Order: sequence, then structure tokens, then C-alpha cells
Amino acid sequence: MDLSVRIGSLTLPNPLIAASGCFGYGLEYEQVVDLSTLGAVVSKGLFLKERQGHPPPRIVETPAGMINAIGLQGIGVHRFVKEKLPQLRAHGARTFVNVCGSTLDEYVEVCKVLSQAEGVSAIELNISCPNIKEGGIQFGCSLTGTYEVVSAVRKATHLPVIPKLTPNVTDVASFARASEDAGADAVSLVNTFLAMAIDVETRRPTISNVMGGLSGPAIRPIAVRMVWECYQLVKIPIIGMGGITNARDAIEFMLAGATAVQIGTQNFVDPFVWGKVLAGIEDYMTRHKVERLSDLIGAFDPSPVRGDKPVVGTNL
Amino acid sequence: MDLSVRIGSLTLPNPLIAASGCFGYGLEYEQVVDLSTLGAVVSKGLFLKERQGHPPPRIVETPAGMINAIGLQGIGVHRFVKEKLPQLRAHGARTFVNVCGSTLDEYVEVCKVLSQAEGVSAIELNISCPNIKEGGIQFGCSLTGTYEVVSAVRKATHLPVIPKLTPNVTDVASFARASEDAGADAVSLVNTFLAMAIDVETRRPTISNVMGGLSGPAIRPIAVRMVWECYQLVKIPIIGMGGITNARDAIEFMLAGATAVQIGTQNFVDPFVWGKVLAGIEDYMTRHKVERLSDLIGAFDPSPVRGDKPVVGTNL
Amino acid sequence: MANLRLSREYSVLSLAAPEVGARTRPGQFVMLKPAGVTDPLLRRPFSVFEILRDSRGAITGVSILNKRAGRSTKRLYDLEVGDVVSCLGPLGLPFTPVSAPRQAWMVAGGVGLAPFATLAESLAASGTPTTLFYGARTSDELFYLDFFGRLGVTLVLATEDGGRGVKGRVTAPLEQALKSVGADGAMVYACGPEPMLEAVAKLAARYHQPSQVSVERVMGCGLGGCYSCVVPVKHGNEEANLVRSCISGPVFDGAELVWD
Amino acid sequence: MANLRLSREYSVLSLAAPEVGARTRPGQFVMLKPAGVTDPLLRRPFSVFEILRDSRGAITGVSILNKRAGRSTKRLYDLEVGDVVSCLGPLGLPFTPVSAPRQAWMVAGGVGLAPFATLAESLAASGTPTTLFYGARTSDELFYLDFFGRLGVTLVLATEDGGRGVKGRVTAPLEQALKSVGADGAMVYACGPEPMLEAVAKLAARYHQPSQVSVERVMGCGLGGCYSCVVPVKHGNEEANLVRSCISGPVFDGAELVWD
Ligand SMILES: Cc1cc2nc3c(=O)[nH]c(=O)nc-3n(C[C@H](O)[C@H](O)[C@H](O)COP(=O)(O)OP(=O)(O)OC[C@H]3O[C@@H](n4cnc5c(N)ncnc54)[C@H](O)[C@@H]3O)c2cc1C
Ligand SMILES: Cc1cc2nc3c(=O)[nH]c(=O)nc-3n(C[C@H](O)[C@H](O)[C@H](O)COP(=O)(O)OP(=O)(O)OC[C@H]3O[C@@H](n4cnc5c(N)ncnc54)[C@H](O)[C@@H]3O)c2cc1C
Ligand SMILES: Cc1cc2nc3c(=O)[nH]c(=O)nc-3n(C[C@H](O)[C@H](O)[C@H](O)COP(=O)(O)O)c2cc1C
Ligand SMILES: Cc1cc2nc3c(=O)[nH]c(=O)nc-3n(C[C@H](O)[C@H](O)[C@H](O)COP(=O)(O)O)c2cc1C
Ligand code: FES
Ligand code: FES
Repeated sequence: MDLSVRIGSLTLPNPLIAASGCFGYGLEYEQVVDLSTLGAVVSKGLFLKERQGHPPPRIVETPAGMINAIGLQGIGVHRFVKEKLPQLRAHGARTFVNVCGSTLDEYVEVCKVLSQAEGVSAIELNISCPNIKEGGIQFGCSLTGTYEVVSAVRKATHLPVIPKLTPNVTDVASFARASEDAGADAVSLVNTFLAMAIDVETRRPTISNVMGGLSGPAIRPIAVRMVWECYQLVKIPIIGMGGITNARDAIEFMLAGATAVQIGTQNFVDPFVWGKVLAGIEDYMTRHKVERLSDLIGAFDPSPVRGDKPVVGTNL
Repeated sequence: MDLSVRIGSLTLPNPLIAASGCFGYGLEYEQVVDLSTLGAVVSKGLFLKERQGHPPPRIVETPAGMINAIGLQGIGVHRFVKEKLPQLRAHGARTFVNVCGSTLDEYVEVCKVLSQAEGVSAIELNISCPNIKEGGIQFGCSLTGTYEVVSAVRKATHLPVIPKLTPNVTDVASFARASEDAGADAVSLVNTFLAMAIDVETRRPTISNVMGGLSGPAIRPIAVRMVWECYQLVKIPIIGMGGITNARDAIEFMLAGATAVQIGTQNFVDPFVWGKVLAGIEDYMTRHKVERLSDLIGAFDPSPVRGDKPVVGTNL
Repeated sequence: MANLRLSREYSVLSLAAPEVGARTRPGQFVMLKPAGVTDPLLRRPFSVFEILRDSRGAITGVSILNKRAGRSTKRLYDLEVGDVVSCLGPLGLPFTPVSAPRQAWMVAGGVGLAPFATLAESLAASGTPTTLFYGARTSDELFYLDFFGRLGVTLVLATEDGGRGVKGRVTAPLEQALKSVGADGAMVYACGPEPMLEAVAKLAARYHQPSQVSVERVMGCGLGGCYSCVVPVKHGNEEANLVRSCISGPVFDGAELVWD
Repeated sequence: MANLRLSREYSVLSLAAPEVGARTRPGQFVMLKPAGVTDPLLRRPFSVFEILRDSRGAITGVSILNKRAGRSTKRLYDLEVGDVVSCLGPLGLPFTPVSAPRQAWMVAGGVGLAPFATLAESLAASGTPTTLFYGARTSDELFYLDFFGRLGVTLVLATEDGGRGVKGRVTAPLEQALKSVGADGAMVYACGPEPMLEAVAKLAARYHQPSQVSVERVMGCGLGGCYSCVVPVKHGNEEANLVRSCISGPVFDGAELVWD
């Protein structure tokens, strides 16, 4: 059974990737999961400098999901390279670095630092954080902005460049196309949906930043749709995410066109999710006689079903 | 205690409105709820002519939500006026008609028919149905399209015109603004989120139309955010909806700026929701010494909370 | 509330719901949801299986023949005495009973047995000669045979593995019977998997007998609100219409259903 | 699994989790979630209350002092024997125990009692003179007094209604005690509502005694993954940093916490 998948020049042993911001810097989880068994680990979003992020409360639970506005608290790229990368390498982790910037120059600068470091497998370009004004969303919500920042970073680094797209746009596939045109090696989607919850007893926000990003199973049906839309428009690999909780969900994203998948929120619910999803994928492959997992990529057959019985429950 | 709210020239006895497509033509529910006790009833979406809609399966459940692609099966405006309106009037229902069109002319035509009928309180202009290509979404996803169709309908009818906005856009508030500029009396939002679920065992769609609209509690945090965004940009009343299940949720939307709220999916879960939400609102008003419910509209105080304890659970 | 497990898949769930029981007619259904549960979100439709009565004969509720098919049915299977289930109903249009000399033939596949317990009681009360054609995967999954026996119902059984009755589909003995149906004719009632329903409706038509078929569609509301549950129905020479099976069904004239 | 209701709000939930029990040190916590439940989605943090042992003294699990505050805690309160709870832990940094001649003063507000059962045992084992300052709303909500009594812990109680012990806040008797603390000094341990923690930390500082404060933040993961649980912490003259209380806490040096 071959679970490996290829993203540009990278080969991952399996398609399961820890989503940015949901796995610390990876090392936090070394006692729970052998980092080398994951397809890859994406770091928390990093700017050039350290950031404190937003004051707490930073998360609030919602139906089948959560809103977060961490505000990209982070140690900055220099400390990351010095303090975290060597250990990640020692653990055999394939490390993607989630790169943020307030300006185009900052994106380029952070990527240059990472290009010179040892142990970075790819750059995930965060142009989609909904929680902070200067978090790149001004790039991520404009086609020309996306094109510009991806082009600039493309020129600045030999590493694979993977823009992470926001779902808060009318036509996400056009952003995937702009990324492809600008030389991206892959795209990852979706980042969180801009959302808000009010404490009706106090009439105040539930999180300090008022608005935050919605993640978790609630958003999965929208995320799957977006992956499928992108798959039909671009040729570069897609890394899909949004509410994946188990093997079924991961396979759903792959069928919709994802080459690899990321798990975020579910890692909070169950940090042992990784082994369970891998086992579930293997079970699926056995049952369906799938030799190479990559054969499932985009294998969704959209010709309409007729009749009375969809498998309703399996989508819950 | 005064629960009434005003939408343009209309006064509703309370803000609870049955959402389009989730309450049949209203009459289906006459044995479950006294239609005159609702703020208003919105009909299923109506074209000029009858429509069969999509083949089943048409719905699939998802985490804290459901996807539907009914495809606007309906009896057409003429039969509606003849067969349903008189009965709705007899029941004392305030009836909003959800108007669809494949072309600008069809929208205008349907509205003209309704203007001449007796017993229509308002027109909810459906420019946001994600399920059918010719369902107005080409108007609802373009600012000029929205402006044009609202202007045209505005000229064709004396009835209050309430465009229903799609959430599948980058900046929903700009669409509310375009509607206001074109003479809309109010806006309602959100319609469903374009979404999709795959049956991984068969690799086929779970609903015949492949994609459909996501509704239910899952989308509530995004819908509340959108209502709040619109409230800050436009002066006309906002009718808010998306995942309302109880009084808390209804109040959350009102605090975010909704003058009235619609309930859709929860009416499937519990057709007795109406009385329960009303009672819950009255209880809230008593506890918080709110004399006029309309005082709550937009009463959200977004100044950030600090400290450790948001009321997490109340948003579930 | 009681929950009697008949097998690892089937259970009979008794609900204290006197009003529902009092108003239910054979073939109607209820929409169920364990109280307080938000996942799954939507209710699920279930035929009323039995009308429950206390020792003095007063109606106390209804029972449901529940088969584990997915999340909700598993949850219902796992319920214990004391758990609360929210029950909406009775809903839908019932079977139209026939009376002697016409015969009543009930054709059930698997959990499709559910609506026939109340129908059999009502037919027995009117003295209508009744036969139950009942198919299941194995003999272990043939339930309530004594119940129907006590009502004087003739049993014709079929199992896929041949463990009891005819081996194979229940439509085979049905066709045999149809070939030799008497002059007074039979009303064929059917409930079960879609292919069985189609076969039964077509068989009945071929042998010029009327049929009443209870269809199963995914239902969002059960009250006509959502239009999820439509089936194509054709009256005479009109064009087929997509009709809501929750309020214009679940029981339809087999001759009017369009099979695609 | 057992679930002993102490009142209409409090219960003690016993979990069969020998490994967690064996590894837990006083002040650590676990992240709990009833098995199979998807709503609420996230786990919730709970201090380990007792380490459970069988009759031969072997560790069999842990207990949790659970107070109904919202959805998850209500669900945990309602659990019955046999229900399964998924338990992740032990997590976080424990209290640092002190030993005689220094005294140990534990200050608990309400459910903040939870981490002190294990701490008291460990202090008793090392012979450290220990006092529990324990405040609650009413005398009915003062739990496990016998337990602490048996360990030789001196009890100083306070209730808001004056039903037992001092009337008012527990910080009042604490301040009294701090005023006359002996030369060997006391380590002040605190767990409870945020205003109490702040008051205790500041009182301890004012009277030049060290304090260890267990803070409570909304926790998404408990493992350092989400950065939801941060508290501002200041070492000496450095600028305050937002530090994850799940892995760098929940116990902090009271002098280093920044109260805003
Ligand atoms: C009028 C009517 C009467 C019924 N009577 C009975 C009965 O007496 N006993 C019984 O065990 N079952 C009955 N069913 C079927 C029962 O409703 C489904 O088995 C149940 O909805 C499955 O729910 P689930 O959450 O367990 O499965 P899911 O996890 O939701 O899905 C599992 C399977 O069940 C099918 N299904 C899901 N939802 C529905 C739905 N709303 N309607 C029909 N099929 C669905 C799916 O297509 C899928 O194949 C009846 C259905 C209808 C329409
Ligand atoms: C380290 C630590 C140890 C704790 N130990 C105990 C204990 O031993 N016994 C006990 O009863 N409680 C303890 N708590 C508090 C407990 O975690 C919360 O009461 C619980 O999370 C509330 O969940 P809920 O779903 O019932 O409430 P919700 O419905 O989610 O919310 C109700 C209230 O609880 C608060 N709350 C919600 N989630 C959390 C969270 N993750 N952390 C903190 N507060 C939250 C909310 O802000 C709100 O005020 C501890 C908290 C922490 C951080
Ligand atoms: C607490 C939290 C923090 C996040 N931080 C980041 C981040 O720093 N950079 C980023 O690109 N995405 C971030 N995300 C988004 C996730 O990587 C992911 O795109 C999203 O959560 C959807 O996946 P999920 O539903 O599996 O969580 C964060 C999400 C959460 C919940
Ligand atoms: C089955 C179904 C049918 C719907 N049909 C229509 C429709 O005809 N016209 C329309 O404007 N919205 C339609 N909607 C959208 C709802 O009116 C509402 O905007 C949406 O469901 C969000 O509210 P909810 O989460 O309370 O359901 C439909 C929704 C559902 C679930
Ligand atoms: S189930 Fe909703 S209309 Fe039939
Ligand atoms: S709870 Fe997630 S980092 Fe502390």
C-alpha cells in the first residue's frame, strides 16, 4: 500500500499535515505523536519579529466549530530558525513554515531567512489570516495582491511556495489560478471563515478581538466545495483542510482534489487523531482495493445520483 | 412589553419570520402554529412559472447543518396568488413573497403580479439562491447586477422590496449598500453557503445537484458577523438569519443589528420553535428590563472584553 | 420508554405518547429525535409499529421497529428506559384498508414490516382475509410472526439464505399468488426497499390488482416544509409531478408512482 | 466510572485511568470529554482531585471535582456509571511543595478546592504544617472537610452568608494569618476565582511571602498547540509576556503574574 503523495518536488510519506496554528511549533506534540510519521508539520504563522497577539479570551466554541483570534502570537522567524528548526530536524519532521507579513517586503524577507536555514521543506504563504489587519488578508482578498506577493516570494526563494487561500472571497478558484500563474508550487485552502459570536447576557464580544476565524467540522462542506472548484481550475497540487476529523473526511477532501490534507481543530479535540486517520485510510484502501493513495486525488465522480438514498449519515 | 419591530412602513408584532423554503407556503404549518402569531411568513421562492426543481436526493445532513439543493420547486406566482394567498390572508398571516427570476424581466414581471394581488406584505428578492444557475445568483454576486435588479423591481412595485443577499461574496456589506442605494426597504441575509459533501464509499455526490446550500447552526457565527458588518454600513433595516435555534440566537442577531430574524432549518428540527423563541425573548426582556425589543437592535457593544472568561457555552 | 432488542440490528422502541397513539392510522409515521441531542440535527422518520395499550386497554403510546442504518438509528437502538425521545406525529397519509371479499396482501421487506402490524389489526377487526408476504435476509430477522399469526394472518415467508420459507426474494411467492388470485381480487400493500417496491407495484399492475406502496425518502421535516422528500407521481395521462411524500404519502397508489 | 453528586452543582467523578493516576502530581490537570460526544466539540480542563486506589493501594484512576458551569460540566454531572470519558493527561506544571519548618497555606475558593486534595496528601507525607483557607458561598458548599481534617490540615473556613466559619471572603482570615506569619514563613498556594487569586497574590507579596497560583483560562487543547490560554507573566524587570498556561502553568509564581 502506497500512501505517499507528491507536492511539487516534495514527496510526503502520507498526506496528513498538521495545520498551522493548531500544532504549536510541532515540538509541543513530540510526546504525543512521532513527528516523523506525519506527512508534514506546519509551524505557527511567523512574522519577521516576535508578536504578542491579541489579549485573551482568544477562542470561543460554536456549533461544530470554534472561533479563534489568537492574533498570530509568535516568536518571529529568527528565533524559530534558531530554537525550533534544529529540534524539528532532529525529530525527522518535514517542516512547512507558515509565513506572514505586514508588507510585501516582510514576506520576502521572512522567506529569505528561511531559504538560508536548514530543515525547511516548504513555505506556506499565509495571505489569509482573518484576525489581524496587517496579516496579509489585503493580499489574500485581491487577485493582483495575491499575484504580487506570490511572485515576489517565488523570486526570493528556491523552496516550494504554497499560498494559503482565504475562503472569504466570492471565487476562491480564481485566487488559486492567480497563485498558479505567479509560480506557486501548490495552494492550501481553506483558512478560517471570518465569524463572530456575541455574549447576549453582557452584549459584549466573546473574544477580545470581536471577530475571529471559524474552523472545525461546521465549515467542512464549504471547504470541500472550494477544493473541488480549485481542482477543476488549476493544475498545481491542492492541500485541503477545514473540519477534518477522521479518515472519511480526509478521503472526502482527496476525492475532491486535494493531494494532501491538513488537520487543525480536531488535533485539539484528539491529539491522537493522526494514527487513527492513517489507520482509517489504510482500511479504506484495503476495502476499496486502492493500491496507491494518490489514485484517489480528484477521483470524485460528480455525475448526479438519482433515487432515494444518499449516504446521509456518513457526512456527519 | 413591546415586541413589535418596524421594517419600512410595515410593523410586525414580533421579529420572528419563517424563512423562505423552510415553511412551504405557510399553510402546511397551520395546524402546528397560528400563522398570525408570527412576525411574518416568507413563501417558498417563486418564479413566474411552475418548476419541478432538482431530482432527489435533495438534502444531506452535515455537522450542525444541512445542505439542500431543492432547486426551487414551486407552483409559480400565478397559482400562488390564486391558491395560497387567499388562505394565508384568511389565517391572518403577514406574507412576504420570495421572488426569483432567470432574467431581470422575470423579476419585474413576478413583482408586478404580486403588486396587484391582495395580501402580500413585502417582496423578498431572492438574488442569492446557490442551487440553480438561473436563480439570480448572477445578480446577487455582482454589485451592478444587484443594483440593477433592485432598481428595476423598485420601480415596478409599491410593495416593500427586501433583497436577500448571498454570503458567498467577499464583502457582503457592499451588497447591502448597493441595495440601499437602489431603493431597497430592507435587506435580508444570509442565504445559504455554497457547499458540497461526497459519499466516499461510492465517490459520488450525496445530493443530485452535487452542490447545494449550507444552512443551520454551523453557519451562525459567519452570518452574525455579516449582519454586524451590514449594520455598520447601511441605514435600512436588516433581517438576519442563519442557524437560529432559540431565543439566545435570535437576540444575538438583533444585537448584531437585525431588526427581525428568520428561522429556517430549526423549523424542521422543531416546528414548535416559534412559541419557544418568543417565550425566551420575553424572558430575556424581563431579566434585562428591556421594555421595547427594538431597543436591542444593534445594541452589541464591541469594545473588547479583557480577562479570562467569555461565556463560551452560551454560543453553542 | 422501553427498548427491546430483537437482534443486533433491530429493536422495538416503546414511547409513552398517548395522543400520538390515539390518532395514528395504519401506515402513518412519526418524526423522532432523542431529546437534547443536537447531532444528528434533523429528526428521522419512522413508521408507527404498534399502538400500545395498558392493561385496561387505554392507549398509552406507540412503538417503533427500529433498524440500525446510521447515526440516529444507532442512537435510538442504544437508548435505555427513561431516556426521552421527541416524537412528532402522526404524519402522512395512511393506507386505505379494504374489506372482504377482497383480500389484503401485505408485502414487507426487512424493516418494511413496521406499518403492517397496525394495518393487520385493522384488517383483522374488519374480518378481511389477510396474507403477509415477508422477506428478510435470514430467519433470525423474521420478527413478530406470532403476532401476525394470532391475528389470523396467513404468513408467506422468504429469506435470502433460505433459512426459512422460500429461498430468495419475497416477490417470487407474491407472483405465484397473483397468478391465481381469485375473482374478488386482492389489494397489495407494500413497504420495504425501493427495488422491492418497484417490483411489487409492477407485478400488481401486471396482474391487474391495485397496490398501495409506502415509499421511503430522506425527510427533512415531515410536514411539507422542505420539499426534500419528493417522488415522481403521475395521475392518468398528466405529466409526472414531484410530490412531497411526507404529506401526499408515504403511501401512494402503486400504479401512479413513476420508477426511473 | 462513578459519579457522586455532592450537591445540585458539584459532583465527584471517578475515572478508571490508572496511568493518569500514577503520573499525576499535585496541581496538574486533565482534559476531559465524554466519549462519542461531538457537541460540545472541545475538551474541558479539570484539576485532578484525588488519586484513586484499590483496597491493596494500587492506583486505579483519578477523580475530578466537577462544578456545573455550562454545557460540558452539566454533561459530566449527569454521567452515570458505565459512561466513558476520554481523559488526556496529566498536563501542565504542578505545584512545587515546600517542607517544614516553612508552612503551607492553601487558599481555595469554591471549586478551586480541587488541586488541594493531592497537594495536602503530599504535604502531609512530608510532615509540612498545612492550613487550608477555604471559602464558599454557603456552608453546604464546603466539601471534603473530613478528608483534610484526617490529613491533619488546619481548616480556616469562610462563607459568603456566614453559615460557617468567617462571614465574607476567605482573604480576610488569610490576611490576618499573614500579619502574624512566623519567621519560617509560609508558601501560599491559591486556586479559585480570578479576583481571589489576584487578592491572594498581592496579599502574599505585601507580607513578603511567596505564592503559587493556579490560574484558569479557556483552553482549546491543553498541550500548547492553540495559544488560547495565555496569561501575562513578567520575570523581574523584563517586559510582560503572554505565556501559555497549559504548559507553563496552570501554576505560576504569584509575584510574576501581571494583573490588569
Ligand atoms: C416514511 C418512512 C418510514 C420509515 N419507517 C422506518 C421504520 O419503521 N423503521 C426503521 O428502522 N426505519 C424507518 N425508516 C427509515 C429511517 O428513517 C432511516 O433508516 C433513518 O432515517 C436513518 O437515519 P440514521 O441517522 O440512522 O442514518 P443516516 O446515518 O442518516 O443514513 C444511513 C442511511 O439511511 C438513509 N436515510 C437517512 N435519512 C433518512 C431519512 N430521513 N429517510 C429515509 N432514509 C434515510 C440514508 O440514505 C442512508 O442510506 C422510514 C423512513 C421513512 C421515510
Ligand atoms: C487548569 C484548569 C483546571 C480546572 N479545574 C476544574 C475543576 O477541577 N473542576 C471544575 O469544575 N472546573 C475546573 N476548571 C474549569 C472548567 O474547565 C470550566 O468550568 C469548564 O471548562 C466549563 O465548561 P462548560 O462546557 O461546562 O462551560 P461553558 O458552557 O463552555 O462555559 C461556562 C463558563 O465556563 C467558562 N469556561 C468555558 N470553557 C472553559 C475552559 N476551557 N477553561 C476555563 N473556563 C472555561 C466560560 O468562560 C464560562 O464562563 C478548570 C479550568 C482550568 C483552566
Ligand atoms: C487556534 C487556531 C490558530 C490558527 N493559526 C493559524 C496560523 O497561524 N496560520 C494559518 O495559516 N492558519 C491558522 N489557522 C487556520 C488553520 O491552519 C486551518 O486553516 C483552519 O483551522 C481550518 O482547519 P480545521 O477546521 O481542521 O481547524 C489557525 C486555526 C486555529 C483554530
Ligand atoms: C430546504 C431549504 C430550502 C430553501 N429555499 C429557499 C428559497 O426558496 N428561497 C430563499 O431565499 N432561501 C431559501 N432557503 C434559505 C433559507 O431561507 C435561509 O436563508 C437559510 O436556510 C439560513 O437560515 P437557517 O440556517 O435558519 O436555515 C432554503 C433553505 C433550506 C434549508
Ligand atoms: S420531509 Fe420536508 S417536505 Fe417532506
Ligand atoms: S490550551 Fe492550547 S495552548 Fe494552552
